[in-house]
Amino acid sequence: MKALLWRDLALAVRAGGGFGLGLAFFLIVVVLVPFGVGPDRTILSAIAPGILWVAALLAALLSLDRIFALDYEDGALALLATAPVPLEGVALVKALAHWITTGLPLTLVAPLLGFFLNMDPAAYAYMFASLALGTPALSVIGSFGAALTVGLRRGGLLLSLLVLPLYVPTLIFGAEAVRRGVDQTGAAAPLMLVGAISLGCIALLPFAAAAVLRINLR
Amino acid sequence: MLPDLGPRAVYVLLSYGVTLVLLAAIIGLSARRAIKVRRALEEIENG
Amino acid sequence: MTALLSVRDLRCARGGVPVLERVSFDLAVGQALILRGPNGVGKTTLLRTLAGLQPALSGEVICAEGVTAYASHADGIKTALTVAENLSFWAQVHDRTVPDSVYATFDLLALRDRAAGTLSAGQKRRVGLARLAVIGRPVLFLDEPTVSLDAFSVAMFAGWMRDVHLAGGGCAVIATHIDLQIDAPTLDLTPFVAAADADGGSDADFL
Amino acid sequence: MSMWEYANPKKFMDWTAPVLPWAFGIAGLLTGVGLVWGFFFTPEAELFGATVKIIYLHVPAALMAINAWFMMLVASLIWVIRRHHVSALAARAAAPVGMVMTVIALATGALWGIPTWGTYWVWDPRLTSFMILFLFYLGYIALWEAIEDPDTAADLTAILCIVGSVFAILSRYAVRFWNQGLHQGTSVPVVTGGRTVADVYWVPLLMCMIGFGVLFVALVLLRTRTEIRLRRMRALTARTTRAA
Repeated sequence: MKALLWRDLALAVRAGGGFGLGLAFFLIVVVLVPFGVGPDRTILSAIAPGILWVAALLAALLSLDRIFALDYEDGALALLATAPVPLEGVALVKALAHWITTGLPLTLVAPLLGFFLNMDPAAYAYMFASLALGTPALSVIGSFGAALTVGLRRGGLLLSLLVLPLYVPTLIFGAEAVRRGVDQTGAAAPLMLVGAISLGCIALLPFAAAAVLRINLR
Repeated sequence: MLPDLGPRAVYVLLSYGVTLVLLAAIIGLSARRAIKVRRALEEIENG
Repeated sequence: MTALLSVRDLRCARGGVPVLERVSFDLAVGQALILRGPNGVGKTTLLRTLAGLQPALSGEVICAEGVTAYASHADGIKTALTVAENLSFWAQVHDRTVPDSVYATFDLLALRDRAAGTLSAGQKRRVGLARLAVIGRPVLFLDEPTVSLDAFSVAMFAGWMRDVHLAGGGCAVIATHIDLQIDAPTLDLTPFVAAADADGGSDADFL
Repeated sequence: MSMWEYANPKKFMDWTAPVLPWAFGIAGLLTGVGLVWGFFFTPEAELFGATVKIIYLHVPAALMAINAWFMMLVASLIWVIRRHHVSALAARAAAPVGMVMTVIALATGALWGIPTWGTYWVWDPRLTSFMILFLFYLGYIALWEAIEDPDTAADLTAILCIVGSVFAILSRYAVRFWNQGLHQGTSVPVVTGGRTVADVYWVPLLMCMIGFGVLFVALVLLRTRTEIRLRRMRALTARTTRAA
């Protein structure tokens, strides 16, 4: 399993691996928002947590269909399925690799980008905390969606349609945690809920993803 | 004969209108599709 | 000599339709079986069913746990990684190490640190076959292993199969069109093709 | 002959053939009478005026939108466990009907909201959860359409439905957490069973609810029969091409 993680991380960093892709997309979306919404600082700081969360969601979504599709096309997935490695483990490692290459960098960069959106300084800590707790769920749910659409030709579009509704609870609790953190109305509850969803997903979704992979490899 | 619906009549009528149109659409499409498929199947069976 | 692999009255399907039925054979240690038959007769379907990638409709595949490996011409070699990295990855997945002799056997010494993407089709295929040697699985299911290989490489693969794999107590079911000069029984699948109206596939419920 | 025998496609086609016209008939009768009665013969409520008449559409549609997804969940579980083709095809058949019910619930909910809450679209938790449910339906139907092999499609959509249901419930509570909401108390609280609707409105509402229910069943039976015929055509053509 470690071998698979190292291989995926190496592949992501190598040429064409698309390591910086999610991050660049996240930066662009956040920088674009003021052009759309207007430079008024009060509005921007009010919507900053939401924008950062939605941008993080979309950035995570962007790199999802690469998780299994590449290995499916060159046969590596079929070989892994017949190797002495549990497919559930493969799904979890793939989600972990996606989180390390996309979720983690987003969590680190997001508070900095809050600066562009005149985000309330008090929100930085909560932004970091909510993303740190929420991005794992994005990766695991995303790996389930990627497994569902692995065999399809135009899977990317369908992947977003399937995965975005599943992201709603994480998005709501995540953004809500930041808002409540800023106006001190108890951010503990939403933060715990975001963490709970992530833990639940990490525990259960790899089994669903593995089952789906087995069906797609038939 | 129409009951006096008061100032909000438009919303009530609109709701009934939209609902009936949507229901008619789903029923109509399902029925048309059912007939088309039945005919195609008969064609294949004794084709 | 107990059979390493025995198949009893296997029936397998492709896309909900039975393709092969009544397939039975045994493979003892050191034996290979060459599958013959026109394209589409079901060689790949049979191999994938034997490897456990898809469930059989009926019949049994009796084989020890964790001894089988499947390989098709899609050999799972990552173009961004070097040959050495590819082979060591598959070795670690099977928690083994890459013996140096493999590079010599498959004439990959010169290509060891080249990115797989820069290799020719034939060279890439040799890396795929080297992968088989690295994972050290006794029971192999090979689907057209020698496609896009030149005569020299085919002889090299046949040599490895005969002298290392089979001699070392392994067995293999190989679907191929060319003669591998291995004295192995061949099994023509044509007589086992399922009848047109054979039921058992999921379509049967609708017919 | 166990109950599961009825799930055999041929037997399903046999016993649903006579049932279908009756189902549509009863559905039409019940819904028709319920709506006419509710529309023409119930007094205006003091607080809401005429808009109270919208409940005859909104409540049944909302109820069916949720029950449709629940029925698809049960059908998916049956397919995953017992591999009955009819249940998988019934789930596929029910999705568009459920989606239409969701759209009706959304539209009537919004139209109810405009005069009552004085704004065009209010992010009320109940209405928003129907928006999310609509997205789930959309994804489910899209996945069915995207996959060639019927068995693979049935398996994948079944798993999506099961996983989706968990997230739908999660979203339901997340939305309530996110905005306390202006929605009326539930007209027919499933848990307590007590009625917050005055008697004079109750009977037509009940008729509409049952009418919508029977209409849903009728539509699902009709569409499932079509799916079975499509699958049979595919099997027949596959057999003839294979025999050739």
